[in-house]
Amino acid sequence: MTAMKSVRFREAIRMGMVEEMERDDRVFIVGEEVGHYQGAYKVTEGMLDKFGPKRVIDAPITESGFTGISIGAAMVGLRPIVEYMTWNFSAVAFDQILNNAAKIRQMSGGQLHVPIVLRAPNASAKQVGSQHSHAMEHFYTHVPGLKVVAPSTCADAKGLIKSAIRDDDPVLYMESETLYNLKGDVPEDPEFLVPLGKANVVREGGDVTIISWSRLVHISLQAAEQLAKEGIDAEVIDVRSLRPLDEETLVASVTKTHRAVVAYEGWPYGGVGAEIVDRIQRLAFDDLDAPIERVTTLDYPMPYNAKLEQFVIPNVERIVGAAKRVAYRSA
Amino acid sequence: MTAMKSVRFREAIRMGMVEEMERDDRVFIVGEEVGHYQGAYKVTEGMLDKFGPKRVIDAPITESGFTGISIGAAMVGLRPIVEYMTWNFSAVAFDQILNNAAKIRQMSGGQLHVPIVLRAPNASAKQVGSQHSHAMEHFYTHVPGLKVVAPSTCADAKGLIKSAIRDDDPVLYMESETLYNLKGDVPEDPEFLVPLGKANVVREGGDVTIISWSRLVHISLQAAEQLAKEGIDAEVIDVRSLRPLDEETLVASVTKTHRAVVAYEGWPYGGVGAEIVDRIQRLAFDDLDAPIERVTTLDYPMPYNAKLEQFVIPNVERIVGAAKRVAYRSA
Amino acid sequence: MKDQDTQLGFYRQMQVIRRFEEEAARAYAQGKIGGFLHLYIGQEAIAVGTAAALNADDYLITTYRDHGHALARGTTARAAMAELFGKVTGCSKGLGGSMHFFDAEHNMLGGYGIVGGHLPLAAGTAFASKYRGDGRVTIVFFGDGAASIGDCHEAMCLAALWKLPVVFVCENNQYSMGTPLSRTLAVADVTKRAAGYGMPSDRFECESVNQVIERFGKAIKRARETSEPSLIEVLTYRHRGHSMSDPGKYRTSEEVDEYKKKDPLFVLRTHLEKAGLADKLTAADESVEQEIADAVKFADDSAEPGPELLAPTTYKGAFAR
Amino acid sequence: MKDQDTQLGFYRQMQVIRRFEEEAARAYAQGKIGGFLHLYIGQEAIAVGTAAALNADDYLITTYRDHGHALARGTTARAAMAELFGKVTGCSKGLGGSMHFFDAEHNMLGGYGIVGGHLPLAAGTAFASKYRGDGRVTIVFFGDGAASIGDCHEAMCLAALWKLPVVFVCENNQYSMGTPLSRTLAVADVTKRAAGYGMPSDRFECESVNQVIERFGKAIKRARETSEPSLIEVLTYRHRGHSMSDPGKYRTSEEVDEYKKKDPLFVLRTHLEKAGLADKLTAADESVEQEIADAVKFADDSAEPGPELLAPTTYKGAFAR
Ligand SMILES: Cc1ncc(C[n+]2csc(CCOP(=O)(O)OP(=O)(O)O)c2C)c(N)n1
Ligand SMILES: Cc1ncc(C[n+]2csc(CCOP(=O)(O)OP(=O)(O)O)c2C)c(N)n1
Ligand SMILES: [Mg+2]
Ligand SMILES: [Mg+2]
Repeated sequence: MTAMKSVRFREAIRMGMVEEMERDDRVFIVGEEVGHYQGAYKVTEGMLDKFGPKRVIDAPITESGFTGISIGAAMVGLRPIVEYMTWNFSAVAFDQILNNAAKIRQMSGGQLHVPIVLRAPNASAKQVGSQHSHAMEHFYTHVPGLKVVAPSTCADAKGLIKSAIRDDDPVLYMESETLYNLKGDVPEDPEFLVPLGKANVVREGGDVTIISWSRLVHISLQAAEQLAKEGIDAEVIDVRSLRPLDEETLVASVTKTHRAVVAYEGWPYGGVGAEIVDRIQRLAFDDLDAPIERVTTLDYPMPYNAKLEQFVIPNVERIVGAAKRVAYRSA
Repeated sequence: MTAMKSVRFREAIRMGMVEEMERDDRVFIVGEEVGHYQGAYKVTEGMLDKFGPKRVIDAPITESGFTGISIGAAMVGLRPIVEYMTWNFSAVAFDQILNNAAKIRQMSGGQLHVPIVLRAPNASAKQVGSQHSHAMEHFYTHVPGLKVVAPSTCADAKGLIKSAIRDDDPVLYMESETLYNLKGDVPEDPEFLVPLGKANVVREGGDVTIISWSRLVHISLQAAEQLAKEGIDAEVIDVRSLRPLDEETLVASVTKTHRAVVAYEGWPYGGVGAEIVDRIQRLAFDDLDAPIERVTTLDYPMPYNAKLEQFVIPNVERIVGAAKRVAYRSA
Repeated sequence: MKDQDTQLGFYRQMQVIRRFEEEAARAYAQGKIGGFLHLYIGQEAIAVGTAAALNADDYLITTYRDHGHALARGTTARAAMAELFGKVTGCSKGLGGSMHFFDAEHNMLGGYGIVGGHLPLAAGTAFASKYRGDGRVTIVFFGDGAASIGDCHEAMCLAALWKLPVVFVCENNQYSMGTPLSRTLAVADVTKRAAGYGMPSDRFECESVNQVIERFGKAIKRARETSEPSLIEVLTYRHRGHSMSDPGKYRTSEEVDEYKKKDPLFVLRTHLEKAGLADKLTAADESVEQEIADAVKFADDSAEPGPELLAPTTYKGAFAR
Repeated sequence: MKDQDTQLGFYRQMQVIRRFEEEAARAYAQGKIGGFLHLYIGQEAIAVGTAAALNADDYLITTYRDHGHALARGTTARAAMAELFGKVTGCSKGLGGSMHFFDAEHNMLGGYGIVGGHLPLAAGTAFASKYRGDGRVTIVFFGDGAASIGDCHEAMCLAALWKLPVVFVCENNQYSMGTPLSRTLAVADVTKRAAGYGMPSDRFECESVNQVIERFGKAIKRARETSEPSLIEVLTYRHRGHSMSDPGKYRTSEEVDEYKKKDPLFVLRTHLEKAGLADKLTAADESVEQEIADAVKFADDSAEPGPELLAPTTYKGAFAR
């Protein structure tokens, strides 16, 4: 039987990184405050002591620069982990990610490749406002050459970071500040891996499928509880891997429930949610009994005021409402 | 009757800019090679002579810098037009567009706003390869605070650039190098404006709706001709304005044809195409007789080889194929 | 030292900022303020000197560490505190928060959260001034941690090339979050960059408001008269952590105490006391207490912004997404 | 001048690049090459000197103006021409094209199309060398037009701070597209930036391969021995327009002629002729003609890459989008 350990989400990520750094000395981590400060959100706590400044590297505020450096290092065989203080700051490194990380394998005719992991907290935290609340997966999933994952549980956090580090292509790993304190059991086995590209049915149900990832999985589960009280049996799917996307699991569920709601953080126009809608309507058209609804962040920049922030981000009520509508239990 | 003039697409854009610069001396244009060189693609030819170096400004290669400068100038009342040599290079200015252009109105509680136009050729040209072929609308349409347009005809090119310049919010205007030589009639009336947010039904038909924009409108019209020969009567819609999106026109058409194909340049994951699919399945669910199909650039970075490039970008054949499938005329 | 009333005025302004932030820290602990809160305590002389050196219609742009600059420029303590409390009476209607103070009336054109991203904006407002010939100057502040980022470079390259009337001020408080300057920059002196941009520069340790007025004044004058940008580095110190969530463990208490002794607010107070102004100082302190208490009450009592504010601050007018 | 055979070798290498590109220009006019084609004609001495100054396992990274560096480093004219023709036998399998020459075997780690974006990559390969202690040096080239962009700054800041074994070379051909240096930079001398980064620098007008070997050699040695980065500016000139679509109207023919007289290839040829090597030069020229003709034929005859190459060059292994 696998030995399990109860840890917090941030520790689960750290365990995965530490195990991989122990296993493979080509792996290093670079980012602002990852070393001496022990991580802006303490994800890297203790790692500088353990691995020394050669492999745990504090960087100045130069996201484009250190992303590019890490891509360059990966091109010639190292396996960098880049921590952004939050994913928001990757916007200044956008060109490096789009034009170098994602393109070098093909531009070089396959001679080079870029085994790199970019990771950070993503989407809303609490009242961090307009410039610090972006759900960046909606930009990056668009790009062939990149993979994007967003775990919601401690075990997945560990298993996916390890798979990401072992992957030979760029993997963007999206955390949530709001989950860092979440507790959960993780396998201690250093060969425990969660494969990229596999969704997880976290609650079975027959009436409606709620599709979600990261923090919103927990909100969706709450919504499912509430729906259960109202006699609607929701299946909840944690997508986990946004690109590659496990369309088989999504389609199989909708084929059963005939109804779907996609609930996540991020603005409504385009993005991962629209992609999921497209796949389902295309691959399960005849099985759909209602239009698919999306529950997203409202189409505004993030306001600072706490109530407005709550108004803007998706919540249990809005998911319940959408689920009832697609189940034709309300208008 | 409105006097018309036959011009090329690049001249139509220029006419619009020149008229607005004559009308309003707060309007200026800045970009690489827009002045002395007369524009990398000659869109700004003659403008330096006409308006002088104060209003037609050659910039060094600093897209983030001159985008930010233009946003700053717009904050205090000027009305800048920024030309990128191509939209690809806006990737290094991504943060300025996302975090400043789109956010300042709201972050400031409505005290400031950013009347700015960002424009450039977009998407594939001919064999310009991996880093120079991006369809950038799929990133920018996601962002509330931005508007995005992409004309396909000379008249729209003129009418939309004028509306963009007069708009009080950031408008991203997307051209296509492949259309610059297209000829067409444009109204000479300096008050001729094409409003943002209005799609155009460019071919009426009852069997299937083909939704498209920019260069692909012309390809879609060719596809419609071919479909007509095979007895399928396609309606072709030129979306023109990607954000705001004229969902009424799209839904009205699909309500009539019961079938839709969305054809455009850009990768398949997410983006404008997925958004359009979502709106239609949501707003015209009961009218849809088949899954909506998308004809997009294939999910690879753009290869240099000419045949592979043609293989990867959407073409008449693929649109015809998709239209037939949604019309259940083939598998 | 210039006339005593002026000095007393500076003292009061600094004290307003200091006490405002101390109360903000308390309100933060009480949960009345959320998100990030970056205090300016220790750096106040810079904001007060800047405001005195500028004309009222000059533009100012800064980072997320923006309370001091807004207050010095004329934003009321009420509007500032209400913003922190997320109230509609706040200077950004409660939509911006601590990092995004805006006060167009006082030409405080914003606090920005992306390191470096606001420097091109400042070159842009200066560009507009030159374009219009309105004689205004823009001053922009950034931290020592921002000196290595691309936008800082691009803004300076363009300002120098196009001769824009902007003064770039690096408020070097010697740390970017937990990282001392020596681990962010290969050179100890940020103004070494100036020659590479073809820009005049200045560098000094901030001791007093007067000194800030004089040194910034020269660069502001140069910008106004010859449309030449400058780079100034001011050595300063923040007494608190980077933000409320930072205990600041990376600094020794000796170091912090050393700087507290040199604190321009403390030094000025001591000086004015010795000059026999103890009573006036007490009166000033009292009026500051009242002003801040009033601001807190005002913020407490104010209404929150409603959802109806969101659409019209995203786009002008009606809009279908 | 070093021994004559060596010089003759340099001559031949330069001549290969020159003739390669002249034939590429012709093929472009014939429609055999598409997209952008940026010629290096006039700058060949830099590529040849660089290749001679480097060890075979040192890394080289450059811009879209990359044919010269690839050929000098060891990419065959066949593989280079085939790449331009978009053939699967090309150095990037016909997927990269003119702007994206890659030849991992010869440690030519790519030509890149986004101005400035490749400089951090070069700091990164140097980072890897330092990390592994493999003693390799990275050299990276950029144009005068790239000096103002953010990534150029960030790469230099980080290389200096972390002491990475990289040599940054600005090939200053005095124009970025149609814009002369005076309209892109507020300073005439790019190396003025070096002091601000705390980096040693060098600057010279490129006259000969020997000179490049010597001057670059010092910086390469410094990088290898003390892991110190350097910034070098080489003044040079491109005889042709920016790319094939640029008629280059912004320069006078006098200016171009002036530089053609100083063309290092022309100067070396004249020198070797005077030294009595006319016959050897003729022989070299003939062998170059054959090599280029063979390359064109090879490129013509080669197969195109098929669609089956696209998936495995996007991701490793099987992948569902
Ligand atoms: C591009 C970017 N990267 C990272 C951050 C996170 N961050 C906010 S402030 C800060 C430190 C800035 O230090 P400094 O520039 O010295 O200013 P100070 O806070 O000392 O006033 C960091 C890393 C950010 N806001 N923007
Ligand atoms: C970020 C970015 N902006 C614009 C361009 C378009 N562009 C390609 S090359 C070039 C000029 C570069 O000049 P320089 O750096 O001097 O190099 P040279 O071509 O002279 O070798 C420009 C503007 C680009 N490739 N990347
Ligand atoms: Mg600091
Ligand atoms: Mg050049």
